[in-house]
Amino acid sequence: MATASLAAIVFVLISAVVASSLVVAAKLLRVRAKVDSPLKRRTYECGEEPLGPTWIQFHPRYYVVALVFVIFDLEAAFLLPWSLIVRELGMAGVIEVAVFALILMLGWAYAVKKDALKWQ
Amino acid sequence: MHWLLWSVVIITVLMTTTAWALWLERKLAARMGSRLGPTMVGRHGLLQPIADLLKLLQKEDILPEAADGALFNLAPILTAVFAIATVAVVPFGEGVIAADLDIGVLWVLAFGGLMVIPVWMAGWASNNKFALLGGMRAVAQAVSYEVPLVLASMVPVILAGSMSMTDIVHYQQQHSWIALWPTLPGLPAFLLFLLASLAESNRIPFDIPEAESELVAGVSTEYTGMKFGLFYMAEYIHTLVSSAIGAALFLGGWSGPFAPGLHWMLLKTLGLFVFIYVVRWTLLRFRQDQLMRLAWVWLVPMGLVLVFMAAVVVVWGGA
Amino acid sequence: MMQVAFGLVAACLLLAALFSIGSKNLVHGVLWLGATLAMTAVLYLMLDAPFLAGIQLLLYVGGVMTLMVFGVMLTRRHADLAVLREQRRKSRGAFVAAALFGTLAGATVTTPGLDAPAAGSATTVELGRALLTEHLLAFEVVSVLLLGALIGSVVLARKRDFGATR
Amino acid sequence: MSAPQPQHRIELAVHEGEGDLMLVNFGPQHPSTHGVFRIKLLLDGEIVVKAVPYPGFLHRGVEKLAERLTFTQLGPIVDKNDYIAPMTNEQAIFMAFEKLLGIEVPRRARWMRTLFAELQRVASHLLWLGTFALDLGGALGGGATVFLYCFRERELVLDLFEEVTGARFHYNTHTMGGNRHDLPAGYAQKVHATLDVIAARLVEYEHLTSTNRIFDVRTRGVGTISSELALGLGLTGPVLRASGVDHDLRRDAPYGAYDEVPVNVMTETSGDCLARALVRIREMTESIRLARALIDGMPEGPICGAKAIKTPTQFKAASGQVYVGIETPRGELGTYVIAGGNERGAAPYRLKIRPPSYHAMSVLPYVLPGHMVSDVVAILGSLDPIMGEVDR
Repeated sequence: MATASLAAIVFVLISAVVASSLVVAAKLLRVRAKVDSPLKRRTYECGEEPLGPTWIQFHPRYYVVALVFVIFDLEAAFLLPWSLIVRELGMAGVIEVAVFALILMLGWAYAVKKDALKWQ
Repeated sequence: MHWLLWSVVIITVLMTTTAWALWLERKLAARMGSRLGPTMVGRHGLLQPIADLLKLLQKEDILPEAADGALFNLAPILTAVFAIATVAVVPFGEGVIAADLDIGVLWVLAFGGLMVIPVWMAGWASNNKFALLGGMRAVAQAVSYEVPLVLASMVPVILAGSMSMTDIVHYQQQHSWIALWPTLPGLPAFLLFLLASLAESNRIPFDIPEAESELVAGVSTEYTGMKFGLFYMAEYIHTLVSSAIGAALFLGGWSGPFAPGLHWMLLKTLGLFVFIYVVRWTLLRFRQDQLMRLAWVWLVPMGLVLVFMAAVVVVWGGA
Repeated sequence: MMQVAFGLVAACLLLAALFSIGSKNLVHGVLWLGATLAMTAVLYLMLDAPFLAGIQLLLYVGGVMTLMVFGVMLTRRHADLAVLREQRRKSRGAFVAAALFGTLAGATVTTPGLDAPAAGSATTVELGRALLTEHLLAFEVVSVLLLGALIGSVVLARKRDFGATR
Repeated sequence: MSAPQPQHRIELAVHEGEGDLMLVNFGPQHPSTHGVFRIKLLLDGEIVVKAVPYPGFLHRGVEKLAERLTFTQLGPIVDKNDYIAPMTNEQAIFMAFEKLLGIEVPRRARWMRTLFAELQRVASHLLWLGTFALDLGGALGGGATVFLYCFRERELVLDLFEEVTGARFHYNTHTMGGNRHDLPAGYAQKVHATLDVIAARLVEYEHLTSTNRIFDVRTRGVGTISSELALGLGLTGPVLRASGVDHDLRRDAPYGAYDEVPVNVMTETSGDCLARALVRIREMTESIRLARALIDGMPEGPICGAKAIKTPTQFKAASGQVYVGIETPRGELGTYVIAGGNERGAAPYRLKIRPPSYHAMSVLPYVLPGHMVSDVVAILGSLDPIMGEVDR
């Protein structure tokens, strides 16, 4: 295991320790309320009783955006290895990747034309 | 073991800088709105961040009865962890780096993308309609701007031929700062990066997940005390780290004349940070559909064009 | 030292996977799956495949998780899942999982050369080289696959009425 | 999104758990309801399917109170109705009482009242611009900057009022038959100096808002009110004029000094939030022009046409009823009084106030459906409602 990988894992661990220590410190230092009221723990909905459930079935348009995102993210993941060796592969590589991207952009054009990403 | 030392130093410096960056922003915003900002705690209100921290630590911690307790408590911690962890691969000087991963840029992008999970988690776990709407908005917005952000960051990667941020700074030392190229793909890529980072860190004009005039406080509506504080802190850390990444990828990192590299890096980071906050206190905010449209219809193809421009420049320039 | 660390991470991974299956709360299940995927990324990092770890975080934990989260939001019951309590479904699921595991394990054992780790940090560059020369056709076919997925999702979006009023 | 049409009936019952729509209380305790106001929103994702407004959280029973108080006591009470434009409130109620009692108002008093009304319009529209920017841009962003700028200039107008009345908010300067306080020496220069500052900065605000791309995309085509809908629901003021109806009581039924100082009425045709914003911003410029003309041509003479108030029951009217409508910053503020309240006739038998904001809010169920949550805030803000006036 290389030092950099180890360092990265340790760094994440340290940041976790820092973040949780703040919560722990808050637990230790907090001033308890003299009067406890169940109203405090009521869900906030502008001072009214909450109307109906919150965890409802959402509109599929959110899902479609996530789907399109994953597709483009995948595209980016495929472009990343190429981006390191652009010099080495030269123009041929650029064209190969351009074909890849162009095919995908056909789908993008279709989506834009059909207003699938318009959200309304 | 010097990397361990740097890790601790970088995290400490990051946390303290965040606290006083907050003070800086408040002063800046106050000046822009013809106010004074914090003045009471310490000289020029300089101790205000400490007072804020102490106040937040003492606040009562309220768990809403309808909330999903475990996720509700976990979300702010995870948000802060992801915000801090991003900085691991950012070089602040020659060798001043916590983890010199050769996939630095990818690490940054991955952790930036991860931020939305705890934010959504907080929105869902609060079992509050405003919070949930805020969480859904946050995810939809972040995923839309993730793609342009990846594409914009790919431009320096292609030019330098490496994903290591140290290598990218070295490349800029040998050539010139990428943001200083007035032509394609330098400056436009920098602007695209800035725009997408603004959206990723939920800053105005893209702060619709919080949108306090619409969603009260978005995902943090039900949060109190230090847990709210962690969201607040993570937001500023994220902005600060985005500024640092922008400085390293496009503004030549620690390179600069006369002063030591560390100073230059901090100066550039703070410069970008101040820019982001001047934008914040100047502009109004977009609506969600306009935001999504901007990302998908304009920024994604623009990013792709810039990536291929960079590739062509590299191939023809033979640099 | 490495052995202990690996054991720890692997144990976390397994536990997260178990919680992911066992959770009756759909959202918790998805988030445990996210933890599983993140643990896999840690394993990749420990195996000195940082590119793979980054992609795992970017695509799976960031992307696929988002997709699944929004997928959960498409259901009406985020917080309690009655389906899991049916014994028949459980046994069928166990059978499919066992078959898949068997196939994968068999392939892993019989494929030669898997135990030799690739050479250090050059992997990303090598990956790109292989992708754009040796496996160029596969690379381009992937774009067609992605195109299909994209058009499919747009059609899906069109089909479910996107009108403002209902 | 098709333009909403006026409907004669609107289904007001909201059933819980309607499919997968989310039912949200938007208010009363919400940052953007301009006071306390509740809208029940039925949301499909972020899109409003149905909106039901519930006013009344700030109801103080002013109209009932008026039946117990005498004519002279009511001035300071109505100050608190539209707490953003108290001057015009006082003006409205005393104009109605004067008409009922047959009291002549001297010319100088009419000019002074008109001057105050126009200055009040500038102050009120400035506050509207600030809060509207707050709705669009948030208290933690550009909106707050515009808000603070607008407040800075509004303070200057309040300084002018303080100079005359000694109060910054609830002036109680109108009285039966005229004004209570005369203009101090050198007031004209002060008014001009203040208006110079505001006029110069209005240009800035136009840049901050109407020439700003984000302001444009957030308001253009949002919350379109057709002229039929506006007329059908009794909208008045800038909201009506933004929908292309050229109606302004200052010109169409002149009172005060408006017959001598004619008003240019500002209209727009599109009826969306942008049109309402533009109408208000132009009205500020017009009000500045009017205020300058009024202070320059201010006639000499007495400032009150009736005996000074000594006792609460000094003014009596045994019978009769009057309606007086004036153009406040928000539209037609009507006051309807029936005389003969208590046995001696010193109080109104019935007082009905017709607040422009209340009628403006009635447009919400027609306009909100089809818009997004962000637009709800923008539309509500663009109607410039004052809850004290809506609920009375």
